[in-house]
Amino acid sequence: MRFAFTEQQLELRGAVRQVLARECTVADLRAMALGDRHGGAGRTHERWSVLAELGATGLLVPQAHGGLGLGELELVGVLEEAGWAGLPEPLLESAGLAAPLMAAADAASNGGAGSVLGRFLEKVAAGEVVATVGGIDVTSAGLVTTTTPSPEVTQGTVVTPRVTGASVAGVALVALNLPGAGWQLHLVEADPDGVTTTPSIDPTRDLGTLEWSPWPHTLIASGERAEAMLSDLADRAALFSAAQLLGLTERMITMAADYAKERRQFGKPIGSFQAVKHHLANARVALEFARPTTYRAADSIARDLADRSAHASMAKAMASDAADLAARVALQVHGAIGYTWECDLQLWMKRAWVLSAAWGDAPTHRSRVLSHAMAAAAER
Amino acid sequence: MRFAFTEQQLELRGAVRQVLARECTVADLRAMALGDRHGGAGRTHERWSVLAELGATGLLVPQAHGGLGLGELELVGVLEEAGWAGLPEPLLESAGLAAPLMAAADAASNGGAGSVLGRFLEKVAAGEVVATVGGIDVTSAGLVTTTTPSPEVTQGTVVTPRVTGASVAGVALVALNLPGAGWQLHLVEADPDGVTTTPSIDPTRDLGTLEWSPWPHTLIASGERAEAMLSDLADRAALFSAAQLLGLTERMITMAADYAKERRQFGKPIGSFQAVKHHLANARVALEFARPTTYRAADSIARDLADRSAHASMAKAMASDAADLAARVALQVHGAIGYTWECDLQLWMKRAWVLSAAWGDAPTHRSRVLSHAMAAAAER
Amino acid sequence: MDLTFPPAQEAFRTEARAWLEAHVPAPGTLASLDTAEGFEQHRAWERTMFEDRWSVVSWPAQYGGRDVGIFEWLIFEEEYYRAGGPRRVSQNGVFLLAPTMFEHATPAQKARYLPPMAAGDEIWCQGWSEPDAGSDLAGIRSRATPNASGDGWVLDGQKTWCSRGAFAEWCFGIFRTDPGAERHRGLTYFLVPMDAPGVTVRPISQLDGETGFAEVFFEGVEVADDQILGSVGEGWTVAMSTAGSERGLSLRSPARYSEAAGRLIDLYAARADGDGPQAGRIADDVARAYIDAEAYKLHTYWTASKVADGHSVGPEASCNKIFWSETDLAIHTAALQLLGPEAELLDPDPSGEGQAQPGPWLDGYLFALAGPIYAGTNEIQRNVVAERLLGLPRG
Amino acid sequence: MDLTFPPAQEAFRTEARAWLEAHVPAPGTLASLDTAEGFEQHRAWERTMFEDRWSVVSWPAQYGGRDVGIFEWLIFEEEYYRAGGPRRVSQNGVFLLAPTMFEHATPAQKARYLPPMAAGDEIWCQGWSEPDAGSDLAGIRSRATPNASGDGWVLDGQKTWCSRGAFAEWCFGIFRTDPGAERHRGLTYFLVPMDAPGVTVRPISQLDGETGFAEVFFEGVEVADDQILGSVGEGWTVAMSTAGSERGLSLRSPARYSEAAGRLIDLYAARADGDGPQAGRIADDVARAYIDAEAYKLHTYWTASKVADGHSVGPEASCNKIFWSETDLAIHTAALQLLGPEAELLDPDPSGEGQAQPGPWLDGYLFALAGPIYAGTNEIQRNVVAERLLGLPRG
Repeated sequence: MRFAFTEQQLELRGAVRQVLARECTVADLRAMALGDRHGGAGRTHERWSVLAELGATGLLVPQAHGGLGLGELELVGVLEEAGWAGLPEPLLESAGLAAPLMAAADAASNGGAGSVLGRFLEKVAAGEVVATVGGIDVTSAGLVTTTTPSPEVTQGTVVTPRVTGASVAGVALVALNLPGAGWQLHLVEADPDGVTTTPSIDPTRDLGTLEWSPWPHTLIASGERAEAMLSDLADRAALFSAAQLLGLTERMITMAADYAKERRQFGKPIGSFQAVKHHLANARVALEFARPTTYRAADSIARDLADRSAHASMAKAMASDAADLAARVALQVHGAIGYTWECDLQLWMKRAWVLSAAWGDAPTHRSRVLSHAMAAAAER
Repeated sequence: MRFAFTEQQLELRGAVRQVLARECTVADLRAMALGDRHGGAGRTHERWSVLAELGATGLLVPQAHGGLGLGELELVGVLEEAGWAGLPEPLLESAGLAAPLMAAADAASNGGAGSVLGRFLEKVAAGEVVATVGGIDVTSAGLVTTTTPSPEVTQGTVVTPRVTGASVAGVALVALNLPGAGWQLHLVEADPDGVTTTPSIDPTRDLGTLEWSPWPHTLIASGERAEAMLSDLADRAALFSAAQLLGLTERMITMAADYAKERRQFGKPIGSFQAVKHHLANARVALEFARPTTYRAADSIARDLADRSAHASMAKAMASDAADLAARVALQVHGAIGYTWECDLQLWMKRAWVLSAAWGDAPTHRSRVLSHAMAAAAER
Repeated sequence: MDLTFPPAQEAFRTEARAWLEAHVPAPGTLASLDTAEGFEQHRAWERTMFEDRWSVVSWPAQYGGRDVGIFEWLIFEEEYYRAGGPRRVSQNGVFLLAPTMFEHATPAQKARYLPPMAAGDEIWCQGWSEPDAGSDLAGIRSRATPNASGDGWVLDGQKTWCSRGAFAEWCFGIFRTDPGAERHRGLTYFLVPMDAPGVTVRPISQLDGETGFAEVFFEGVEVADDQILGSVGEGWTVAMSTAGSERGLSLRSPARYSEAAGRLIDLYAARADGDGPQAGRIADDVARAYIDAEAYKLHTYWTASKVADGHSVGPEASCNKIFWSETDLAIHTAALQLLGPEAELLDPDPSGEGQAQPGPWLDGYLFALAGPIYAGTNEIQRNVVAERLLGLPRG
Repeated sequence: MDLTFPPAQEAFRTEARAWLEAHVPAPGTLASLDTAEGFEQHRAWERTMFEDRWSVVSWPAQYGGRDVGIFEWLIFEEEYYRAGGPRRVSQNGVFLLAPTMFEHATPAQKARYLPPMAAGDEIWCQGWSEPDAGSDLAGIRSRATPNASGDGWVLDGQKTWCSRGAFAEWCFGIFRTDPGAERHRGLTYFLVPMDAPGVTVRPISQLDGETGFAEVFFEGVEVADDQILGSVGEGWTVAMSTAGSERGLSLRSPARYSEAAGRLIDLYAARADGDGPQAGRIADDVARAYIDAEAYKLHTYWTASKVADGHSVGPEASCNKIFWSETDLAIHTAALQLLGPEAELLDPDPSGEGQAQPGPWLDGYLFALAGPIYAGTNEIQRNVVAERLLGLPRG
């Protein structure tokens, strides 16, 4: 029993923090938010390269495919830093979701470096190709696909909305659930013509709709095997978005606390008023307890424990709530300033709103936890 | 359009307030709470008599039966005062629920002063007999009976738990829902041997289990007619418990505010700390908006409007929430003192807990409101 | 107690509804009023209303109103939201400045300022807050000094968070006329044309990137004595009567919340998956928001009846701001929860055919987020409730 | 990171579980520990535990413990709650005073006080608060003056909210030894026998009518120098190390919340009507309470690992009190909501055969209600979090 990170884990995280402090500045985020997609994309490329140098892009990729072959605990620390820095690139989707699923599919197909999957995996690990996922969403009733097949689909065009990182991704793992035929998971190569950008409230979010065609050679899993992989993906999505939310939450609390020390009203810093203190303390407490819940979920997924889904859901529920509370509190503490485009808070706040709702919001995950707890109780 | 009480309504309420300030003192309540049921009952009798003199016991009873023949708006004011004073007697049940149902049953049976119902009604109005109701509870799915028939029941013994005022009531209207036979409403005369006292967390609450036998002559309504009467009863129960909760809430807030002005910590009254102010302000705001919601419900029931049930549910939901919040806040403001038997707060707080949960708690009533709103929206 | 409207008021409602149905621009017709184009479109709409005497129904007829009572005003507001009427670009003037003018302005000032305000010819912005005087308005530093000839004043300083400030013609605000006086004393209420020499406007972009408000800089701005509202040194008292209307009854008609709550029910019906604990969780939030909107309406009717009976609004009004701002946020938060991962989309989801769309809810949410902040943060409001209604000592 | 227990700890768990299953009194066997009869019954239970060295597992063997580490202590607590062990009448001594003694007491004091504390022969109550020093402990007025012969002290004053005070043998508390010193200074930590001449106890009845705490009056109570813990004038520092353990890790093992959360799930399964929005609403509250209990457990393990690694607990511990007290309240509030109108019943409902019963939940609720109040109100705790963790300025 030792519930703590290793020195190596903390060092990796520290390295990511250092790099992002340099490569992911508020000015970079502002340039991106102002629609300077070109400049933004330029920085995107640089940022992605330095993250790849650190091994972050291939953190979960087996060493045989050029990755670090590390585990979920390491990535959780990295993604907390991504949240803190407001990293706009789809590291969560590429390194946290697509890469391990591709590796699993590759292993299942007895692939190896020579296979299509294996080749992509190497590029993803090396940071040459960004990967993403799409077509899947989490509800309290279970997983649903967001991919809409056209009525006559077998080889026709299908539409997958709200894919994160769509404009930079070179490859996407996309789920669909065909009436009658069940779940399928496809590996879709990038086609810039097939992407329509979808404006999000978060101006640094790269969201798009994919139009693509399922072919036999794009299919990497179907039926129960696809379902099991998607269930794994949902657990990881809950865990890793929880991790990123922790970083966002800490940053918002820090911003608000800094502002509260500086801003004076009624002759003293507003941070000396109890109302401000208690707002911020509540957010800080929520963060404090969301953290170990998230770390435990990382361990459970890393060890593939039977309770891993419930543990991931607890993490997402707590981290989403903490982030929502921190966003609301930070805005209230900033007052009118926080309501402006010029205030940096907005960049983190909007990101928090979006990520809190993504991959199942807090009530969704709580209902998953409750179902799990009731089933466990029934077995006792 | 005039959403305000009349002078007469305010005068009646004022008179009740004056009388209760004299007849329902904290010392009286304490004596009762300490188990001085005998002394308590003595005061109960006096209190009931003065309430009867004011007409409160027969407020909704037609003048032909010796009542005031007034409406729900008047009784709401009276019950707010009952809440403020912490009145332990079942005025809500007797004057607010049993009496109007008896009057309705009497009218439906073309009774008159000579009938059994009519004779009881006169005694209830005059304060000679206390009436109560039992066997019915409100859930989000609808009304359920709490009366448990023994398996072979047709003329056997039935058990009705948790009847308020059981030890002082001379007559009770009791619902049961027989498998196959549907709803029935019975008028049961008091039988002291048939009552078992049930200790409640609220030490001034007179709760008991009735054992009684349904006979053809006790049956006053069955089937759809009984169901309609019970639905009416549920609306009234929601409304009148909301009214009493308003009074309890105001009293708890007042107690806590008074204490916060007096009690000093860190060199000043605790009421000057923002945390205390904001706790109490939140409770005060909740009370402020629960009030007109309750008054509107009274008007809707008085006019028998189509939306009366939804309006009553809104009132109960808001008043229950306001009371729960006020109880929690008042306790927190009082600190350890509030946790003692010696602090008067406990008498109102326990009453608030109980009444907030009775006749459908806030979520129950909110779900009723939502069903109503959805049905109305579907009709648009 | 009578919660029905008499025939005359019902007739007023019918007339308003018919006019609005015939005239309200179709949804999406007008650009945002926080853009130059949208500002002028909204001004045109104010003129259209004014021409048929619907822009300021509660004002005396001589200034363009219909001289109707408080219930008619509430009815008009209900119908306005029901019809989906555009946001009122003249709101600061009509709802904040005008009530103050009716109380404090000279006849000449009323004649000068009210008709063009009602017609939308002169749009007003508010010069209230300063960078160091937000919730603490008494900390105002912008100053007015007598001019050399002694027949007017010179304004210097900076105001901020001036809603509509980017495009408005006029500004009202308070300036310090007695630099020796402390906090609430020595302030004076001025009316300033935005095109006066020395006035500089710097628009501020909001969360959504639009310029809903502005900073306004005053450098040696000359104003005449008749641009003072009330007396010199009485600015705080005059201003508080405006702040009172901002926080109290007149600004915040319940119609916005009732209308949004109705749409929330529709959204719930369209979007809730109906079974499972998650739907239940959202159901409770939806029901609570709906009930709160109803309670706010009832409370407003309650207060309006007091006013109609000749009583004053009373200190209970200090509860209003907290309640409507939280209700607004609760309605929109519940809606976004129902929209789930689609809530973030700025444009309608092409796949969401016929269903309630996220766009307007997101706009409404951003708008609602400001509620607990402006017009005195809710923290300040809670202090006020605790001190005025419960008699707790000042901190 | 390794969240599994090694074989030695699992063996410890197995041993504890077996012993507890064999020895824990059946539910309802012991009267409430806030009655004279129940107090002695609970004392006897402490003795039973002590005899087999289960009363103070984390203490050194010489004082009756097993000298086990922090994880074994957490394991024992989990097993204790799992087995439905009685409330610990010796809690104030074992969990509050003992950690302070291990840090500040002389060897002679440890030898004198710890063994009878572990055996339940001497039960301690806490003399912390005073009528005018509740959350503001620095406002202590009870004083200790040197006695005439200069070889001891005389205590005068009043303490209140002394848990177990009605029946305890000993009291620990702080008294002002330097009347000229302000607030935190000049306080000294004393150990006082409750049967000393001049000590008067007035029991205080709680919400449930039982005498969970007492006022204790000191009039010319003579104590010797060796009844001082730490040095004269250092009482605040010594006391804060106890307050720290009250608020931090050692008192509040997660086992109570985990156990109650498990029962809450059972109650939900037995009582929720399963469909409809109401069940959903309660479901979300139940799930939230359950998750919070789990989070508190994980956080405790996290902190315990820091301690086991030789680090200090850190200022993050100031979050603990707020979280466990609100979690406890959330668990019990959800349970009462599930019980609905039956929640008020003090005795089991005769009709509720085989179903989870309200009685224990109501007791637990009353107990939980005190959580946000004692050991420093949660308002004070929030100040501490804001000041220590976020660096906000003192008010």
